[in-house]
Amino acid sequence: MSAVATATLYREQVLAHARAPGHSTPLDHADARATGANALCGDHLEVQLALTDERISGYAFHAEACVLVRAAASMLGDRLLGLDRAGVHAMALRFERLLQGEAGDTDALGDLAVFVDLAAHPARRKCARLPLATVLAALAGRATATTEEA
Amino acid sequence: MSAVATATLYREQVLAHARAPGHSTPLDHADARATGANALCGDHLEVQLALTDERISGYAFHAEACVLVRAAASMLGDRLLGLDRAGVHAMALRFERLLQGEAGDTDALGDLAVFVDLAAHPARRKCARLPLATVLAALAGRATATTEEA
Amino acid sequence: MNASAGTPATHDGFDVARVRAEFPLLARTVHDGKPLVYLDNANTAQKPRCVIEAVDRFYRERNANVARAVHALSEEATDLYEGARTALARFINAPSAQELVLTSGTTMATNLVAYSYLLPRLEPGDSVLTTRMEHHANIVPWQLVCERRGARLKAAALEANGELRVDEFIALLTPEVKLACVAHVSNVLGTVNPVREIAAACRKRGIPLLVDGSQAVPHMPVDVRALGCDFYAFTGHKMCGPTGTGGLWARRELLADMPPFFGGGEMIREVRIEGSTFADPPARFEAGTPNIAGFVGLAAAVAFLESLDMQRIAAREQVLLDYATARLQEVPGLRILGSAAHKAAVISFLVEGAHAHDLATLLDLEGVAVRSGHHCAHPLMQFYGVPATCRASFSFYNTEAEADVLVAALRKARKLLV
Amino acid sequence: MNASAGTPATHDGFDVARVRAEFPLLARTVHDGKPLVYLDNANTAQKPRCVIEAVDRFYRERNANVARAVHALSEEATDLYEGARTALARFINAPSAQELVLTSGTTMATNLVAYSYLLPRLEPGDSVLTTRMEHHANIVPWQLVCERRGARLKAAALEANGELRVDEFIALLTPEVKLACVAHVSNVLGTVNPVREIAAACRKRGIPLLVDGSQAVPHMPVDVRALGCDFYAFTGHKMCGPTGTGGLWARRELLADMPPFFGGGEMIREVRIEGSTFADPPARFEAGTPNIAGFVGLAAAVAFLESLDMQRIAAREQVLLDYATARLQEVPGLRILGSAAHKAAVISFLVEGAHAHDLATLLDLEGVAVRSGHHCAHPLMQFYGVPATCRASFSFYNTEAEADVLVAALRKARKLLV
Ligand SMILES: Cc1ncc(COP(=O)(O)O)c(C=O)c1O
Ligand SMILES: Cc1ncc(COP(=O)(O)O)c(C=O)c1O
Repeated sequence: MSAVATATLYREQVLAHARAPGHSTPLDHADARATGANALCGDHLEVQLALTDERISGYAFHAEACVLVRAAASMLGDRLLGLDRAGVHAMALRFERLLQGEAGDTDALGDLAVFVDLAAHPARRKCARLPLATVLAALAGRATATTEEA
Repeated sequence: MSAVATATLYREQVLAHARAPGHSTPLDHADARATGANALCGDHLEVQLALTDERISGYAFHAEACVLVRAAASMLGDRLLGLDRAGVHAMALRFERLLQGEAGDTDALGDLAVFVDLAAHPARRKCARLPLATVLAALAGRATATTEEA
Repeated sequence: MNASAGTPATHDGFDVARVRAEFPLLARTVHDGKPLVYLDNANTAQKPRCVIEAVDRFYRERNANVARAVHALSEEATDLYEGARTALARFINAPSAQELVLTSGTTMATNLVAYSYLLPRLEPGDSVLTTRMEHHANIVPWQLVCERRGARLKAAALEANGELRVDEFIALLTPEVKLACVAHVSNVLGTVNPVREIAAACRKRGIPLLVDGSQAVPHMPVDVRALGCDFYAFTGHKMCGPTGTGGLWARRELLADMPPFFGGGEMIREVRIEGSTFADPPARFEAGTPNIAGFVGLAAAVAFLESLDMQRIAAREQVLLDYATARLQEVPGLRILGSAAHKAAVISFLVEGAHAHDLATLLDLEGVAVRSGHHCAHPLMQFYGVPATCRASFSFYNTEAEADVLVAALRKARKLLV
Repeated sequence: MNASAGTPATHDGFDVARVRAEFPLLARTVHDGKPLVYLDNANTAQKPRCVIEAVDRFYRERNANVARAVHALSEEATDLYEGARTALARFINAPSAQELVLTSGTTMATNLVAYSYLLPRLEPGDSVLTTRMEHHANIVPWQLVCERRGARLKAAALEANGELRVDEFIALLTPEVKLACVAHVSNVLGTVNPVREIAAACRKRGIPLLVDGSQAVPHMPVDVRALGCDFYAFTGHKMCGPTGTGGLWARRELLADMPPFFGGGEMIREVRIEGSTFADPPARFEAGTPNIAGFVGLAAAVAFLESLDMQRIAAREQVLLDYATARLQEVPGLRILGSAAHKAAVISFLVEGAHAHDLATLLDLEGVAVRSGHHCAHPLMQFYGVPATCRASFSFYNTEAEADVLVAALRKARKLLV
């Protein structure tokens, strides 16, 4: 476990997203929605998606959750527009590699790349994973998602 | 565990009793009998008693068992005659103290006093105990005795 | 902050510095050289040198299986293992070491009671009584067997301050209750339950009482005879002993009536393919090779705790509790859950506007180890309507200075999060 | 005789002296300074320095509970614990670490299958198939659940030489058999059973096969995929690991269908007093705080065995077996039970006119530790019509010189007893 990685876990970039998250205004009309919940943590997240030609054209979330869930949900919103299901899947795979500490193409992840710090914090990875998992659930027509016992 | 105590466990006195046990001729008439068995060891012992006025007037045994059982059964026979149930009980208590390594009045135990060596050998105490336990069972009208899980 | 971990003061006649020196792990640092402030003792305790060395020495000098072979090594190992049983039985003042079943922990102890005592006695319509403040190990085993029998689990409610509503518990002791269960000390709230009073009420109604002593045995003198309960479960790793150890004390009559649970070596008398006969308790419930080295270490832990004196441990921890409680209450927005009159040194808290996991992670960055989450006590979280709390749990080796580090770290975290 | 224990020779490219130097206990003496000749390895194995130190170091540097807290120490402990699961899974070539339930040993593993897999599937008239050569841990659990369901335990017979009558085993795989069970290696006879052939026959009939690998994992390469079985149970203390550790590998589909067994922490998803939901395997079957330090030590044992190479361990032990067998056969009146073509280094024997316990005690006086008795295998003793045997069981760290000490001590004992 690297001390530096941990110390930067709550860097200003993360805290700023958590304090004033983007994408928090509910959509007028949602084509898909899902609830993400990590019962052991007590994290709760609701996600709405608008879809145009099977591509994401709108995204909003509401979270009662820790800083990492809130920040990840906000950062995620900045990268989703225009992606179809395969695109979100590819992003999730890239994000997973990042969480495991593998170097790689992080440009496509935008601000989410900050979660490379979680390579040193396995117990908190499920928090950062929850928003993407919930979006994937919504796209797959599932009502709920969890990232506990991953 | 004292090395001396262990080294003397199979002393000549014990081996002699085991090789040529006394009291091994079956009684013509037995007033009481019982079987002692330690299943985990594979020790098997049959005991016959003749009683006169509730005192032991005859004793014989047959054993398929280890040296310690056979020797103890033989030595025991030399001390039983004339004892009533209370007397055998008292003897059993004295023998138990001996096995625990407590000094005390060992005269009444005769050759059995040699088993003081078992104070250092808890795993084999059940062997030396079996004959007395079987005699007590016979006196109490019970058919079987065991000294495992003591 | 660096001086905090090793405060060399003598407190209440308790030489904390000397005691701390016995625990190698307490000298550790985490993240960037921060001295570790270990306040997760209700989760698991650190081990004194004598325990670590007892395990180490066993493997170097005595290792053998128990109760199976007649060679010298095996006799030595058996003596050590049975010696641990005797020491533990004495430690909780059990009438006989033969009434103590050695288990892998509290969880195995409660499950043994569930499957071997309760299941054969439970009929449709029966119930089991527990409380809202229990650890899952004192809830889920009863649910699993109740479900199989069409029986029901009931739970007595709490006061807002985290005390058990004893009157309600007693009122719920109706004739269909086949077993009553209660924690001696709550692992979340610190509440010390009035076990004697509860046991007397159970006895009057002929209902056996199981006490979960996981959080009591490490922190106060425990006397199962004086308590008057019927089963008492505890776990070794919370009382400075090795992982994978623990015990179930039960009245002789109850054990004698319980059928075997696990099948295997040591618990049998004779095995035939057509059927087997079983050993007397406690062997009947100890199938297979036990955690021998673990129990040798646990015996050393008992000796260590006895040398410190459980009365003095309890008194010292009360001082720490009072100090930490007062300091924490100075933190703005901080709310402590649980303020029972009789309380052990376990403090669960929430900070307005901050999520428990974020707090725990930020405390960790300052070297402070606390637990956050539901603490294996969902029904208690539901009672308070919160998803999770932070919990600082103290041991006799903690210091006031460590409580100060906790408070300073909390203030810093609050500044970031709120 | 004194030189015997530390023979500094290199055997078959296996540097026994160097290997022995890793095991502190092998330097011990017993009674009157006699060098210990430890031939009770089938009972429990000695521990190399690296295992002892891994446990020691865990308590000094890393001790925390797992999977519960977010602080640094807990993350480190969780990594070590899950790392052990991964190492063990790889060691037996399991397809996934998630298919490996960590248990306190083989006994807990077979009982888990009995209560969680078998019991819910068993109906009156069903049966379970085992063999005459099994350890009680692979007999009694099946009896206990069969009895509850009106089902029956069947046992396949043996040849006089201690080989399983595989044709009979397969003939007994009739449709009412709900589980078949066999030891990979017999703990009394050393017989290595043809598990692949048996597994193929079971698979053809859709009957799941449990293999008791207690005596195989420490002594030969094990590949559960190649074996083709469905459950594989093993125990840590026989493979140079700490007491209180072991595992159950099971196919994912089987685990997924098994209801929870022990209730408690870690195995739940959500708990309400009205009912609970449960975690996925393997967590579902690991209620409570596990033997964390034990598994950290077991991971070190796996690394140690891998560094020696299981193929070479097996080859070295075959050389020892052949040597010891030949030497023992020179002892007048000595009869070896078990002469399977495929046999591990376990030798059970009888000496005409001498009781097994007397032999064992007299061997012990010469420093030789063997086990005498029924070896937790009553039905096998009944098959041979003997109450008990002596058993010398070898490990890769034993030497030919130690076999010589055994034989010399036997001759001396015979002179006294016969
Ligand atoms: C073949 C076999 N199966 C099962 C066991 C039981 O293992 P444990 O006592 O570690 O549970 C043993 C050893 O005692 C054994 O040799
Ligand atoms: C009150 C209480 N009961 C039961 C347990 C379970 O103990 P273990 O996990 O050692 O079985 C714990 C601790 O985790 C506890 O705090």
